[in-house]
Amino acid sequence: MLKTFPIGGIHPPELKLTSDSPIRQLPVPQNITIPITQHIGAPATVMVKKGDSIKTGQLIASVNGFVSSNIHTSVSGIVNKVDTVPDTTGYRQTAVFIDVAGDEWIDTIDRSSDLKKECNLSAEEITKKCLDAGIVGLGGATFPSHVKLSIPKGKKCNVLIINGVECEPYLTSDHRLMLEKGEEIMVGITILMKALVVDKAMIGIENNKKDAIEHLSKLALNYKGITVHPLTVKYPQGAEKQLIKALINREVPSGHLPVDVGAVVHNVGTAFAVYEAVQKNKPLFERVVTITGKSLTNPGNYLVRIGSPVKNLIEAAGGLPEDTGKIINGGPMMGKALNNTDVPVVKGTSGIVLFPDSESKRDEIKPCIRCAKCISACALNLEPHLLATLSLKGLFERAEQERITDCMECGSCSYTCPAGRPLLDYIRLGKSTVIKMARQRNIK
Amino acid sequence: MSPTVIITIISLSLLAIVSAVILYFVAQKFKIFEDPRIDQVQEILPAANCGGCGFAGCRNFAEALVAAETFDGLNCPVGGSAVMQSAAGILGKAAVAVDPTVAVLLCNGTPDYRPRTSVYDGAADCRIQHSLYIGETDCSYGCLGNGDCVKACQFDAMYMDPVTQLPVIIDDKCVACGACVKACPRKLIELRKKAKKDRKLYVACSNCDKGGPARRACKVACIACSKCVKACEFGAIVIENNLAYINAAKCTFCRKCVTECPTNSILEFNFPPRKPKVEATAEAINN
Amino acid sequence: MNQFKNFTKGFIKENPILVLVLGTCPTLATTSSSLNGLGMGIATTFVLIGSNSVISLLSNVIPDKVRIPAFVVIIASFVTIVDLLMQAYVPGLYDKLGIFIPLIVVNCIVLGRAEAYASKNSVWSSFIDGFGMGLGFTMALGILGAFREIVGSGSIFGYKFIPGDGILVFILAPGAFIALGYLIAIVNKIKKP
Amino acid sequence: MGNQLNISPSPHIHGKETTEKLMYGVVLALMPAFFASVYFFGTGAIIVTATAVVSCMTFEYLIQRYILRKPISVTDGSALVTGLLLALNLPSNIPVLMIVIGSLVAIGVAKMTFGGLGNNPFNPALVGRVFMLISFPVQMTTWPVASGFKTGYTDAVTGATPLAIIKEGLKNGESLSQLMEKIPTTFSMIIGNMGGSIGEVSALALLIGLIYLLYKKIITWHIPVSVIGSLGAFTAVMWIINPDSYASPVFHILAGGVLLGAIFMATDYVTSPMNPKAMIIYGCGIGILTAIIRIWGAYPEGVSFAILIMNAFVPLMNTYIKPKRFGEEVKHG
Repeated sequence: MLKTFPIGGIHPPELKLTSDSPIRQLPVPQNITIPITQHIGAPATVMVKKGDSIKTGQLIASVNGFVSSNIHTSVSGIVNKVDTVPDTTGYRQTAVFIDVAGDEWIDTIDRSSDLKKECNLSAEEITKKCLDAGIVGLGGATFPSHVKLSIPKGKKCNVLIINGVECEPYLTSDHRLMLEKGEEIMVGITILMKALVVDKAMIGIENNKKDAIEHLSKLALNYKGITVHPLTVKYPQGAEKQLIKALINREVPSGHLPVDVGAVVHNVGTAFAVYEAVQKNKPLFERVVTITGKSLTNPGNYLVRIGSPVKNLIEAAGGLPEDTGKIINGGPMMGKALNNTDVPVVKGTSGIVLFPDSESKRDEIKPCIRCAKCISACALNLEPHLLATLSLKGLFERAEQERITDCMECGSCSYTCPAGRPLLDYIRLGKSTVIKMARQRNIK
Repeated sequence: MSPTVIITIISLSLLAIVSAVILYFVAQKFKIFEDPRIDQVQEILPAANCGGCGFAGCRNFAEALVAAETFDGLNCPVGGSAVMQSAAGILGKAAVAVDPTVAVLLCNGTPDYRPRTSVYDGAADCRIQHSLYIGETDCSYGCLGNGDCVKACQFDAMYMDPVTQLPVIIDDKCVACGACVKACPRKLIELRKKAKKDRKLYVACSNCDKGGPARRACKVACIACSKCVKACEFGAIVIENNLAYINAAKCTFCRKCVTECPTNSILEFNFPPRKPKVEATAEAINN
Repeated sequence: MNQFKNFTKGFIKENPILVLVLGTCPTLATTSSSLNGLGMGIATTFVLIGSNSVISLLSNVIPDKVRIPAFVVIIASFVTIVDLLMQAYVPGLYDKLGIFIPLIVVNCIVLGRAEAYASKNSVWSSFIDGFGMGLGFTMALGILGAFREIVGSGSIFGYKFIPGDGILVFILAPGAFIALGYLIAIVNKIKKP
Repeated sequence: MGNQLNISPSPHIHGKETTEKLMYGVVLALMPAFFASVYFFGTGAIIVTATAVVSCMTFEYLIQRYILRKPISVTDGSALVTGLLLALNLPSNIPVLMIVIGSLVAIGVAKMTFGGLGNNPFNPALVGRVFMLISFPVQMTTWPVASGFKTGYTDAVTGATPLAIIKEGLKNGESLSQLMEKIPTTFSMIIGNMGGSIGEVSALALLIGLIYLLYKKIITWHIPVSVIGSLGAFTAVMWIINPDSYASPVFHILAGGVLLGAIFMATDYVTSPMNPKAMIIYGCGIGILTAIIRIWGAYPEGVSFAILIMNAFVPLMNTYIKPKRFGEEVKHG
């Protein structure tokens, strides 16, 4: 019996078109734009100015507060300007524009491909390295990893959970990473275990990636404390709280962090980035991105320098198909639709999914028939239909009582609604309003 | 008289006395004093319960009026000065004159001026679209056109124009309650002082981007070129955050800024048509 | 106010049953046939006229604090008159209406008009108001009763014109609710198109 | 770029389920019961069903088109389901005009008055059925006897339903063991060879429908199981106390509209609670009310009333009975 989380969940079509295509390097583009907010938390402070010449891996923006992250350049060249650029939402935010010249890396980076297993650093040193390297959660949430590694006083973590679930349809970047960089991930996990002072790590992988499960299980035999756990295929298993429930059957109380039940979750991508940062001194400036879509001629997984425009990625995958109706940054369940292809790839970009026009329009909205399918789909056992109605009618106090803030916006309710109602749209609206209200209350 | 009648009279009288005593004590015990003027004031309020005064409803506003020392900061935008005067009469306080205002839309981005660059397909709600992305055009400040303001208007004073895809405010019906101002996630609606003959003159743009991006996104965007500031003899125009703003208190409706604006982002309403002759002379002088 | 308007307002614009929705208990209970409905309506009209006139006559004499008990006493007198009169002259109808005749005392229409209108207006206006309201009430009850009788038992004023049983439920209380609901809906539609 | 991209909030994919598919799924699940009724009651069943379905859909169209002036959604299948369920709850020889009146009440009064699909507090088909039961008590309670396929309509041989036989018999002081000889055997009750409404007789056909609904995930098990379970448990207790005056639970479950009600009427989306806990309470309420009406009430049959009464409590249940949220209780372990 495979493990999974007990409540809710849906089974969207998997459509992992690119699970067999090996990771390729995307050529370094001519111009690159690196936004200074690529993570949750305060924007980094820009450290360079126009005309500075920089080398690949050099720090260009540094942390600004505890929950923040360093940003490094992914190319070498000259800073063209520091200006605003439309981000994935179209709103302008500060970014560093770089004219690329060559590809000269800073000296401290170990560019060899040898596996380096030993790590003699202390927990604090590892955390410091993660902070310096600007590592954030690469599953998509982009929460700065050093914050997760710093366990608050009085709390104890006893298990590290590694998220190799990749429950979003289409995306395969973690899958490929697990297959090709398994050893490195394992070393990364031991480093993370050391940093958290735990002796147990569990890797959760959905059962649709049998080769990755097999590969990592074999490798895990050589590493003490690491176990691989196949999981039933079910969305949203990649969500932190659901994964913890599935693997160790602990329920993170609402409004609390996983560490409150003694668990810390990291993505496999993060584990790999930690390996590179700690063992090879390489800051996080490139990541694996899946570029996929039914009409693309050459979908695949690419190692992309942060800041490369999305259009380069699409070019590499065979060019923008004629019938493209929607370009999604991330997976189809939680990703954001892009309104142009000039936006840069950032640390949180796990994939770019192209939808043909015929699949990109929503269905007509019909009246709710109270079928309760949204309730049975909700992995948090909320009542999406009620939350959506409450925020549509502006009854935010009531929505707060119904725990609208627990919603993790996984989209299962909208996906499953037979009447095609935009439940999540309204829940998101209500959630942000309620959070705003709560913040104002706290100020008072 | 028959004994039945006598017994009836006696028992009913006793009953009446007992009830009277009970009623007396109940009335003493549960007496609630409420200023009778609250009712009187509430009577004259418009009973729209729109919240334009900043209170939850007309009753609350009436309570506030009765409790207030002076009428400073208290105004019923729906009833206007007439209502405030009579409320002042009831309470024996002096009414503070508040200029009547009317809502104006600070965006003129019709599809002609502001080309669409994407198609929004989510729930028809400005707040949702605003939090999702910049909207169907490249202007991240302009009207999204889903009509949250129209939905918020209780007085049927707004409607969506299907051609311009912008809300239209019907001045005669607008009571300046401010519901639309609160509803707009992009703060595109302003309550401006009502002028004589319902004249209106304002910068119909809210784009705070620099000139270049603003102009690229929308042909009638304010590009903060300062021409209007120079043209204005009364110092009524200031530029802040890459955006010109006409101070209604200082504006004399001379309309010089309108002709000066290179992007036609200053709009005028309810003015008599310009005399072509004057324009011709002006041009002649310029030439 | 124009007395004609005052008189006709009870028909549609302020119809006590269909717009103000007052006195629904006797309405639902007594309209199982058109005759019952009309009888009840006329009885209530009589009480309304009488109580409205007397209350407006005495409105200056009655102290404000005890006005409700005073109104009830006046209304009760008229109801007793009606009660006795009907018992004497239309015993058949009286038996059918039963408890609902004495219950006119607590009918909200009567007290409502006394409180809202008669205590503030002249005797003549109150008389007109009571008459108009009463007629409106009678009309609504008559229509409701006629509808329920036609559909429920296939007859009108006791004259059977459709053989066999009707839709029985309209004679029963649920049918009264359904019919009243739709009647109110129609009046709302007429009032504001 | 030439073409404009579509933008919408996530999720960007949508499941295959639609309102229509769910409704037609219910229709498909009702087909075995319909065919069984055609087999047992002949053309009568076809005429009743056709009349109810056509008039329900026509009324829905007319009301949407001319009174509500809303977009017309007759094709979404909800009126079809209402018509079909109404028909399956009627005897096979009822006059056509009465079916039309029942359909008007079901669609016009019980559904459209409240705002159409999704807003009606009571199950439309049941409102129509109960309306007819109260209005035309004679026609609604003369049940043709099931006797293989026949072509006659109004001249069918009529007889009482098993429940009515028991009710009458007990009233007349006969003992239950005597009465049991008059009613059909358990086997013929499962097959459907007995008097009753056209859709309620064949337990087998209804169970096939249930399996289909559960397989297609159109409904969950909670309501049918709790209705049947609580009815069975309640009547079992009574039966054990006094087998001479209370019929066995198996008889109660198979007789009358329990299965039809539990599988198709009580599970109607719009009028049933939305979370499993409330569903079970709702189902038990229906089961126990049915038993109470049958044993002590005036009507031999009680499922329709029980469902309608519980329908009235659904908004209350939806408000006060909440599913246990994820992470509601602090657990360590």
